[in-house]
Amino acid sequence: MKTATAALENFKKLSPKNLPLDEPLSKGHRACQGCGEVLALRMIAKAVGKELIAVSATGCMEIISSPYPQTAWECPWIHVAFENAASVASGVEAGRKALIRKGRIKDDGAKIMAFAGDGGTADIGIQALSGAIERGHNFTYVCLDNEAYMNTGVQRSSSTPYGAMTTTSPPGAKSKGQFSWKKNMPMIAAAHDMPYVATASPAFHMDLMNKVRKAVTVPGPAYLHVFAPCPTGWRCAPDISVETARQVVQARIFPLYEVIDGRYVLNRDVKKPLPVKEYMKKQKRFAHLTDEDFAYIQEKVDADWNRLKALVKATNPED
Amino acid sequence: MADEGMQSWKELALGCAVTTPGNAKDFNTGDWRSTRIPVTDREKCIKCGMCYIMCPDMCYTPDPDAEGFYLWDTYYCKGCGICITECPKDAISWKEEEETA
Amino acid sequence: MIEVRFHGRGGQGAVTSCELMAQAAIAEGRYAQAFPSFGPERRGAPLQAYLRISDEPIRLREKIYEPDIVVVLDPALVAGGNVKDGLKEGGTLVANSPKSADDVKKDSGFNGRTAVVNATKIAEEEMGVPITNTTMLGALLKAASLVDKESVVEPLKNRFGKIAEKNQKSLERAFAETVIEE
Amino acid sequence: MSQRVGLEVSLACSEAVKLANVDVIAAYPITPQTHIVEHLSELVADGHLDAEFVPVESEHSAMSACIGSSAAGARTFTSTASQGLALMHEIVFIAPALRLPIVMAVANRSLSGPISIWNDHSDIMAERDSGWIQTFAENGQEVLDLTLHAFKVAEDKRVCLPVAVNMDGFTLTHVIEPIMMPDQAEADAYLPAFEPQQMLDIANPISMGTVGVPEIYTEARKACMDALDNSYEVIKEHWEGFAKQFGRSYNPIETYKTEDAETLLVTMGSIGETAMMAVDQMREAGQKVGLVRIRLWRPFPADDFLEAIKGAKALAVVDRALQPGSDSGPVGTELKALLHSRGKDTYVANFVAGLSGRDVTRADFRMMAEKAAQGQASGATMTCEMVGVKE
Repeated sequence: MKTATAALENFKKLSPKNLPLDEPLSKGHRACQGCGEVLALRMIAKAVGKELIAVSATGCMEIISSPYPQTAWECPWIHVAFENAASVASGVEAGRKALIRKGRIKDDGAKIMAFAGDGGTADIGIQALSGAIERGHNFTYVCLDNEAYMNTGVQRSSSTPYGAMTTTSPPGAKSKGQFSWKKNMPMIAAAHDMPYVATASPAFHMDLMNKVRKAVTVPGPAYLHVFAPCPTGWRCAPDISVETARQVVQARIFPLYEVIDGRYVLNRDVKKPLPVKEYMKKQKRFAHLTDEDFAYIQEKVDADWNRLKALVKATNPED
Repeated sequence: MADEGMQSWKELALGCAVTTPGNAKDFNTGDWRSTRIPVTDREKCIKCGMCYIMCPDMCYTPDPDAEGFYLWDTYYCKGCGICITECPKDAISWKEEEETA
Repeated sequence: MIEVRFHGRGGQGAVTSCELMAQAAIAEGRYAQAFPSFGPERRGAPLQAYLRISDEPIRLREKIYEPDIVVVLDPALVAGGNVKDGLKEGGTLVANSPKSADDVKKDSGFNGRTAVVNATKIAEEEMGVPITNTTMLGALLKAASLVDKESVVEPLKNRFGKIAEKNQKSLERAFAETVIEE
Repeated sequence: MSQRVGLEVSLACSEAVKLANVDVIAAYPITPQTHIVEHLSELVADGHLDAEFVPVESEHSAMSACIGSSAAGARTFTSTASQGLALMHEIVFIAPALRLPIVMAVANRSLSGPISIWNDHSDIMAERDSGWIQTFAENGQEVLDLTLHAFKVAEDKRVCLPVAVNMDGFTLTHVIEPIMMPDQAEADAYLPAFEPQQMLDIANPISMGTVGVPEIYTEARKACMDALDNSYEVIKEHWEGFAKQFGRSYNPIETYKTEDAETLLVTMGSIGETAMMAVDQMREAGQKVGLVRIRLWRPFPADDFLEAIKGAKALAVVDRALQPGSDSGPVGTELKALLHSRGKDTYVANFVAGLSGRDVTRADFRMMAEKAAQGQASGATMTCEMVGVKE
C-alpha cells in the first residue's frame, strides 16, 4: 500500500513567497519568552490555515493558549486531558466521518491535528497514540518535543536526552543527570507501518511547514515529531531557541527525515557535523557533563546517524 | 471580551467554551518585556521576513505603508531577542525603551 | 412458575437450550427467564444454566435453588452427585444416558420421576456431532409440556439457520424415544 | 408497531442504541458488558446501523474518543463496567464539564480486589460525583427504555449532560426475557435527530476545555451542578413523553405497597423485583412492609423520595456497594443526610448486600425489613450491616 506516495504525487510545496497568511494560533498567548515550542506550533497551525481542527493534550501549549475566558485559538479547538489527545482526535475524526457520510454536515475539508508534548506522547500518551495510529484514523499527530515535562517544572521524560539535568534527573555524586537514552518516538511511530512520519525543526521552517502540508494531505494517520527548544527548561538564553533548533540538526542529534509508506528519506544530509559538545555547551542542562561524557554521547549520536543512513539505503533500493 | 463570564456562573457559556476565537489578542504580553526593545534598521533590512516567521509572539507584520518591510508590535513583544539573533543582516538591535519613546 | 436447571459442559450449549425454551415460551405470549451460571468456566468444564417459565410476569431474580426439573445434557454428569441438589421431591430428572431409567436413578441418587434418552446417540446419528442441547429439548418436552413443541420450531430456525432442520429432527426423535419412569 | 421478543438484555440495550441511530460507538470489551458491544459491532458490520464503531485500545480512550466524537456533533454511545469504568474515571468527569450528551451503559460489576466479575454497584458508586445523570434499570425492558430515554434527556438543550444507564451485570445483562421492541418509526417519533448546541466546526470556531483559573473554576462547577439539578424536570418530562408514546411509565422513585407501610425496603437496580415478592410474602404474614425503588440516582429526587416514605417509621436501605471507613453505604449516607437536613427522624437501617454476585434472596429482604422494624422499636444504634458475611 503506497497510500502516502500516491497522495503526495502532485504535492505542491510552499515557498517563502506563498506562505499562508492565516494564523490559527493568535497573538496574545502566554508562552515564555523565546519559546521554541509555541514557535513550532504557530508555524504548524499557519501551514494548515483555516481548515485546522486542533486537539491539545494538557501541557504548556494548552495552558498558555487557553486560560478562560481567553483563547489563542482562531480555529475549533478542544482539550480534554494529558494522555489522550490521540484518542480525542480519533473521536473527532470518527464523529465527523459518520456525520459527513450521513449528510448531516458537509465535507469542509477540515484537517484534524492532535498536539502533545513529549511526555504526553512518549510516556503517558503512547498507548492512546499507538491505538489511534493502528486504527488508521485520518489525522495528524504532532509531538512538540521539548525533552522534559516543562509545564510542571522541568521533570524528566523518556524523551529527555542522556545526561540532561532536570528536576527529577539531577546530576550528583551518583548521577550524570538523565540516565537513559532518548526514546526514539518517530521510529516507534514508523513501526506502525503508518503512511507518513516526519521529523522537523522550527529552524528549518519551510521544511517544517511543507511536512505539515504533506501530513494533512496524506489520508490516514500521520506523525510529526517536532523539536521544540525550551529556554526556560534548558537553561539557555531566550534568543537562541532557533539557533539551538538549527544546531541540533547540524550536530546530527536530531536528523530531519521522513518515512513515507515505510521508505526513509533523509531531508538534510549533514556532511560536516557540528560536534555534540558545541550544541550542548550553550544549554546549562548539560553544564555538568565532562569531555568524556560528550565523547560517550557523540558515539551514540554517530551510531544512530549511521543506522538512519542504513535505513535510508535499505528502503530506497533504487538509489 | 477579556472578562467575559468572569462575574457570574449564570453567564458562562455552555461547558465553559470560549466562543470568541482568538480573543487572547486582547492580552498584552508586551508587559512581559523589560526595558529593551528590538529596533530594525531599514537601511540594512533586506525584507527577508525571518523576523516575521521566527517570532514566537507574532510581533512582526508586513508594513502596509512600506512594501516589504515589517512592523514591530510593542503590544505583544516579550523581548526574547530571537529576531535579533536570527536576522541574517544584523539589521535588528536592542535599544533602551526610553530612547525611542 | 416452573424452574428448570440444566447441567452441561462448557461448549455443549446448555445456555442455548435455555434460550430456545425461553423464546418459545415468550412467543406463546407467556413469560420466561433464561440465564447462565455466571462463572469463569471454560470449554469442557461442568456448568449450569437456568430457565423460568410462567404464565405471569416473572419478578424473581434469585438464582434457582429448588428446580422443578433438572436436565442433564452429558451422561457423565448424571453421577456427578449434584444433579439432584435442590430438585423438588415431586420434580423430574431428565437425563441423557445410554442407561435405563433405573440405573440413572441409582447413579444420580434421585428417586423421583425420571426421563431418560440416549441423546448422544441420536445427535451423532442425526447431526453428526455429539452436541445434545437441542436433542435434549425433545426429552424435556416429553417429560413436561413447558411449551408447545411447535413453538420451538421458530427459535430453532432463528438460532441455527440451515442446520435447524437437523436439530429439529433430532429433537423429535428424542421426544419419541424418551422413556419416563415415575 | 412494537414487537414482543425474547432477547438477552445486553442485546436489548444494543438494539436501543440502534433505534437511537447513534453515529459513533467507541468502546472496549469488558465482562459483563461484552455482549452489548459485540452486538453493536455486528449491527454495524451487517449494515443495520450506520455508525462508526471505534474499537479503542482502552476504556480511557473509549471515553476520550466519545468526548471527541460528541464534540464533533455526533450522537455517541459507549458501554463499560467495573475496572473499565475505573480506568475511564479521569475522563468520565470531563464529559459533563464540557456538557457533552454522551450515553453510557454500565453493566455494573464489582471493583477489584480481589478481582471479581460479578455484579454489584461499586463501579458506578466510584463515579457517583462525576456529574453524570445516573439511572438504574430493574429489568430488561427498563434497560431498553432507559437507554432510549437517556439520549432524549442528554441531548435536550435544557440539559446537555451525559447519562449513565446502569444495568446489573449478568443478573440483567445475560438474562433472556420478554422485551417489547419498538420499531424504528416509533423510536424516531420519540427521539429526533441530534442537534448539538455547539460543536467543533471550522465555520464557527470555539475553544472547548479551556483552563479553569481559580476565578472561574467554582463558577464552572456551579454551572454544572445547576444543570444536573435542573435536568430533573426534563427527565420526568421525557418519561411522561415515553409513557404516551410507548405506554410504559417511569418515575424517579417507584413505590410498591407503601401505603400504610411502617417499614420500607429501599432498593436500586434489579434486586427490586425480588424485593417486591418479599414484600408480598410479608404482607401475607400481616406485616406492614412496603418497597421504595430508586430509579433516578443522580440528580437525586429528594422530594419524591420524602413523599414516598412519609408514612414510614423505619427504612431498610439496601446498598450494593461498600463505603469503607464510613458507617453507611453510599445510598444509606445519601438518605440519612437527606432525612437529617429535612428534619425527619425516620429510622434508617442500612445494609450492604449482594456484593459481587452474592444472591439477595426474599429471605434476605425479610430479614432486613424485620431488623429495621425491630431497630426502630428498640431504638438500637443504626450501624451498617454486611448481609451474610461469614463470621
